[in-house]
Amino acid sequence: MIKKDIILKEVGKIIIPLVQIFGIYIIVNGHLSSGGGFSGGTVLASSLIIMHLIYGEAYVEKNIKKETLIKFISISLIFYAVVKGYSFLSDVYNLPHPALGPVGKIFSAGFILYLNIVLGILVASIFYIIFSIFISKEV
Amino acid sequence: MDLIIVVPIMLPILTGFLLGIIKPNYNNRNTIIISSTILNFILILYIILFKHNVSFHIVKINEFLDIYLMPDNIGKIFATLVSALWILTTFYSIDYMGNQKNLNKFFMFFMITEGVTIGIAFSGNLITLYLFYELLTLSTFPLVIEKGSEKALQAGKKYLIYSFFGATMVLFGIILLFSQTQNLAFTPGGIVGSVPMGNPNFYLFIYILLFLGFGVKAALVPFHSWLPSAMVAPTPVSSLLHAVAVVKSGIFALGRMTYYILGWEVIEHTKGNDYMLILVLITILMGSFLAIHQQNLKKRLAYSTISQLGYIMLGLVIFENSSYIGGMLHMLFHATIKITLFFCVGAIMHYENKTELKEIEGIGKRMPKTMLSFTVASICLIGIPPMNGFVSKWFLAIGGLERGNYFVPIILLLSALLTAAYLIPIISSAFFKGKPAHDVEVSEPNNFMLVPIVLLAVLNVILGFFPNALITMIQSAASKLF
Amino acid sequence: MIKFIPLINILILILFSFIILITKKEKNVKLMSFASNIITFLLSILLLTRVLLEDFIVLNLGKNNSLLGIQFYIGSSEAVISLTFTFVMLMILWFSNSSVKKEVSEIRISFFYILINILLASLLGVIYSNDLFNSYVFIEVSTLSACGLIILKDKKENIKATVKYLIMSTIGSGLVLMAIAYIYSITGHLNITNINEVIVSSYQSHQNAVLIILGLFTVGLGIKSAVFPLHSWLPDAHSSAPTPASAALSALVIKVYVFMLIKILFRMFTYEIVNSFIIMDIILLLGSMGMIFGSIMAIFQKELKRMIAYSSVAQMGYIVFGIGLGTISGTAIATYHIIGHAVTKSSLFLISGLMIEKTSSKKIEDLKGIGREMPITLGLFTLGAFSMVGIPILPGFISKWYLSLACIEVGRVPLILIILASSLLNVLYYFPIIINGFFGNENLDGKIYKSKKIELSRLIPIFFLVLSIILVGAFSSKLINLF
Amino acid sequence: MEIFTENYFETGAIILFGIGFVTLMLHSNLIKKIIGMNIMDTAIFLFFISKGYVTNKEAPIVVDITKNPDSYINPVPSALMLTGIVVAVTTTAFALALTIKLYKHYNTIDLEKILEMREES
Repeated sequence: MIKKDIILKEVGKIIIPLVQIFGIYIIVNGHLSSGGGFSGGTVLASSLIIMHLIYGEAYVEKNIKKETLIKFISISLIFYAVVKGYSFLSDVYNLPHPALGPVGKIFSAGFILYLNIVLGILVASIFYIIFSIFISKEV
Repeated sequence: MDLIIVVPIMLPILTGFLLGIIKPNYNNRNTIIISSTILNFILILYIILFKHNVSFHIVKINEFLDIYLMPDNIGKIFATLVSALWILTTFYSIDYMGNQKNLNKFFMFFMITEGVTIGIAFSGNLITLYLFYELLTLSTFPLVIEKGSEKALQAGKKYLIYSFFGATMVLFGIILLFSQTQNLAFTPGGIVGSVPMGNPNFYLFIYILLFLGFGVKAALVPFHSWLPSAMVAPTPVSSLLHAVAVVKSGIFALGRMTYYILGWEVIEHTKGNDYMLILVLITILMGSFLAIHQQNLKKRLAYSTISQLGYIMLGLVIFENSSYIGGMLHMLFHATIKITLFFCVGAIMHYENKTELKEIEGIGKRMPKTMLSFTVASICLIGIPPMNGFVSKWFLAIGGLERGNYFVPIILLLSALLTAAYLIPIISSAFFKGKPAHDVEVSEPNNFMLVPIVLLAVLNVILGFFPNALITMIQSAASKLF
Repeated sequence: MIKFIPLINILILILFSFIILITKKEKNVKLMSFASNIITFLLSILLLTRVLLEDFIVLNLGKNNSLLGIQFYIGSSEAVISLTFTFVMLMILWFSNSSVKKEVSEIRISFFYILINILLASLLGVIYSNDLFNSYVFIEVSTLSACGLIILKDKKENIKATVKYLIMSTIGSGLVLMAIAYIYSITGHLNITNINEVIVSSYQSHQNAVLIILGLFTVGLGIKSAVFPLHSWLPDAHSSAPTPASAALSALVIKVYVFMLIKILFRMFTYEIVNSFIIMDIILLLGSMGMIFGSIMAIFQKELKRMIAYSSVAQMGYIVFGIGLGTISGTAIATYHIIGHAVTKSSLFLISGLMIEKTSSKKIEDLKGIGREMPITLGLFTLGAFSMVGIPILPGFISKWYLSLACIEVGRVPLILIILASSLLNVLYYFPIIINGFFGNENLDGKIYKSKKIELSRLIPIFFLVLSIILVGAFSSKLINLF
Repeated sequence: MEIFTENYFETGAIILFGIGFVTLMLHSNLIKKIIGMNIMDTAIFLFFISKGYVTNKEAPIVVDITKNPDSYINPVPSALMLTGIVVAVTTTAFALALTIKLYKHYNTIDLEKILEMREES
């Protein structure tokens, strides 16, 4: 039902990678500037949704299948839980911590960076799944 | 070894469950039941003769909720009465019930009720009494609705509602009491005496609550209507329940409560017993009046039970040594007399299936031995001098006089007349009406039924002539109280 | 290491629920959820022994000073409640691995186990956490997973019940969040113990602010824990949910919010502050109304599960009544009743599930004469009913007994009438089922059931639950003076 | 009266909370209920964050050099509100999914009508 509109597709080709880069920037800089996993993830999800709207269901389905998304979610959830648990337990038994880099740099906040990245992927895939379920009406 | 007192309670309950599980056929079921009741009777005799002031805690959860058995001599007397009559009733009901299809369930609850009643006799504090009191309702309920007909279910529901209502009142009383005295053990002379007298009408409120609560089971007037409607149950059940187990345990609990918990000085101080006296007297009169024009034999006997129970409560409400003895004696004698009457009526119903008064013209000629024992038992109930009914009424009257209220003996005499008024017509229509004797062949019930009836009639007569063995025993219990 | 048990408990449950998300084969889905529950159960036993030896444990996650970090506070009551909850959930899971297939469609079975794990994790979180906002998050997680459980059957009435439940609980959590914001604005802390220090001194100055906070908390948590006037979502939700889910819902979920109310009322605002406000009499009123009207409504119910749901509204009335008394013994009884009722109610629900499966109809009339077909199940049901009605030795009686003692202590003797009246009402709606089940000839003959034999293995978890009812009754004295 | 005019953030939040609460309670249309729920949640977040606000201090974002800590407003409430927002979003998503399912089954999203339907169904 989305008629193949050339202008949309061309503009999409340019904008979507830009949006995705911006999303990744927000995720990675979470511990420095505002943002972090949640907001970065939503931006990433919006890029996926635009792709879905412009290129239609089949295209997106081809390279991001539903099962891989669910796998993404569960793997990132497990990673998040394990790392968070480790961080809680470790500061009591002072197990090794990743280095606390100089303030202001990307690798400066130990776990938080990895957690943010994982959280970003998680939020992006969940929002996209919600959107695809809503739009495909098989709620 | 204090465990011995738990055995007479647990033995019948275990045999009951045994019956329920292995579902034995007709005759080895009979052997199991008879052997367990006889064994039980011997055990209780052993406890009475050899074991003195022995007690046992079954389970002690916290300071108020401990199941504590402490049989003193009143408890022992009641237990012997229950187990002796239980043996006779088992014989009677084996023949009466014949072999219907699901009798295992009936006999299961039959045995459990015996265990629970002995539990009531042996209980050492009010909470154990309350526990067995509730279990009694639950275990007698299936017996009442044995027939399974719609009418039986209605009567059962009515019985259940009445007793649960009574149980809640008792619980309310116990809670209020516990908040004052912090302990509920039975001590002769009552535990409340020692506690400083807060406000008398608080104890009056507790006394009334407990009296009415236990009164429901003892068929006190406002709550008596479940007794006649429970007559729909088969005769062994109604005779056992309404002559020995349920009703008497209500009376026994009342006795425990007045003399072993509140103590009669406290009640006298709060003048509770005067209000209760009025209620008891109404029960006596109403029971006999209603019994007179009852056509159905079993209903007539039920109303007579209500009035006889009024006698016993009279003994408990007049705080006099001799009236206490009279009350206890009447408790025992009434049990034996009433069970004989019920057995005879049951025999008539089972063999001739006649229930109304008009139908049993000339029955005396067909079943001479049964009707003879019926006449003997009714003479005892009316209280003609040599018989045991007279002995207990005599003590009650003296107690009343010592206490100083004169209308107690008057009421006793009046209701003795009324008892005669509703028993004599049965005897007269049985023997003197109907066809002449020679052309009616004799068809006695078989000896499974006949032996208990005759045995009980003889027992009544013996108790009438030589009651002082019992009196000395009750006297020793009463001496501690007054 | 033991200090970390609460955290490990929650972490294991959540972790396993994520792992279940991926596993495909149904068999090891069950295996994993079972394993996680058994581990949590054993750990909470360890926790209880540890708490019994020393007094309470305070566990700071993240920052050490409790200003910022999440703080877990495990006193004796928390440890005992978490033990009961894990035990009951284990039994529910054991029951459900044979019966959930019949009620929930094939693909949703793994969702069922995920939601059960997350639900238990969030419940334990609410019990442990000593930090207001942290418990708010756990409350939200538990509400959403409870909604998920209700909707699993995906039939018409399920969706309606879930919508009603979701809206009511969002109102509730909105009020709770507002109350937390209010407290934060007055005291500047979110941790219960810190708030307590500040409140004790400053509550005279913020007289009506504290009243508003108390009102918001009571109404908010009241909606979520189905206290009498706010309970209208409970019967639909509990009767339409699959049996194990409705057992978990009514035995565990609604209890947690009341326990949080206890924590707030008595640990944050100490007894003197709370008693100086009229809020306590309102709670007392709510409790007594709940006891009476809950049982009255249960009498008129036609369906078995709805009747049991209404009876849990009545039992919640008992717990709120205990809180309303405002004395230490009152709260001790309320906590004891939480445990007693959790065990009894879950066994009753599971048994009713079995019975409904057997007669394949929810109506109570069709249960006539079931005693012939399933004597053991109805026997267990009778035992549970006895505990609800209050036959001595069983927990129902003990909590009624102590409640009335607490009433006398407070000097409100007529309230005992309400307690006894409601236990009489209990008799009116539990006993007809038992009577028609076991006795009555016209009920029994002419009963032909699809002879689906309920194999005994399904009964074992219920047997354990009923056994625990007796145990809870037996060890009541030790439990009560723990709180 | 000057309490209200002085910290006007809180008053605004309370008024918004009232509006959201009323719409959630009274409107029978499900979508309106969800909108009301969102208003209520945002009002609470506003109330919380306004508690953290200190006049003429700036937001706690490290631009290039980190200033001394007391030049920033109190970050704790805003950090908490992050989780609050996530919770509100999840509830809204769940409620929306439910409305779609309800519409499919009852083809009306008016809660009162659906409830009446239960009586006679």
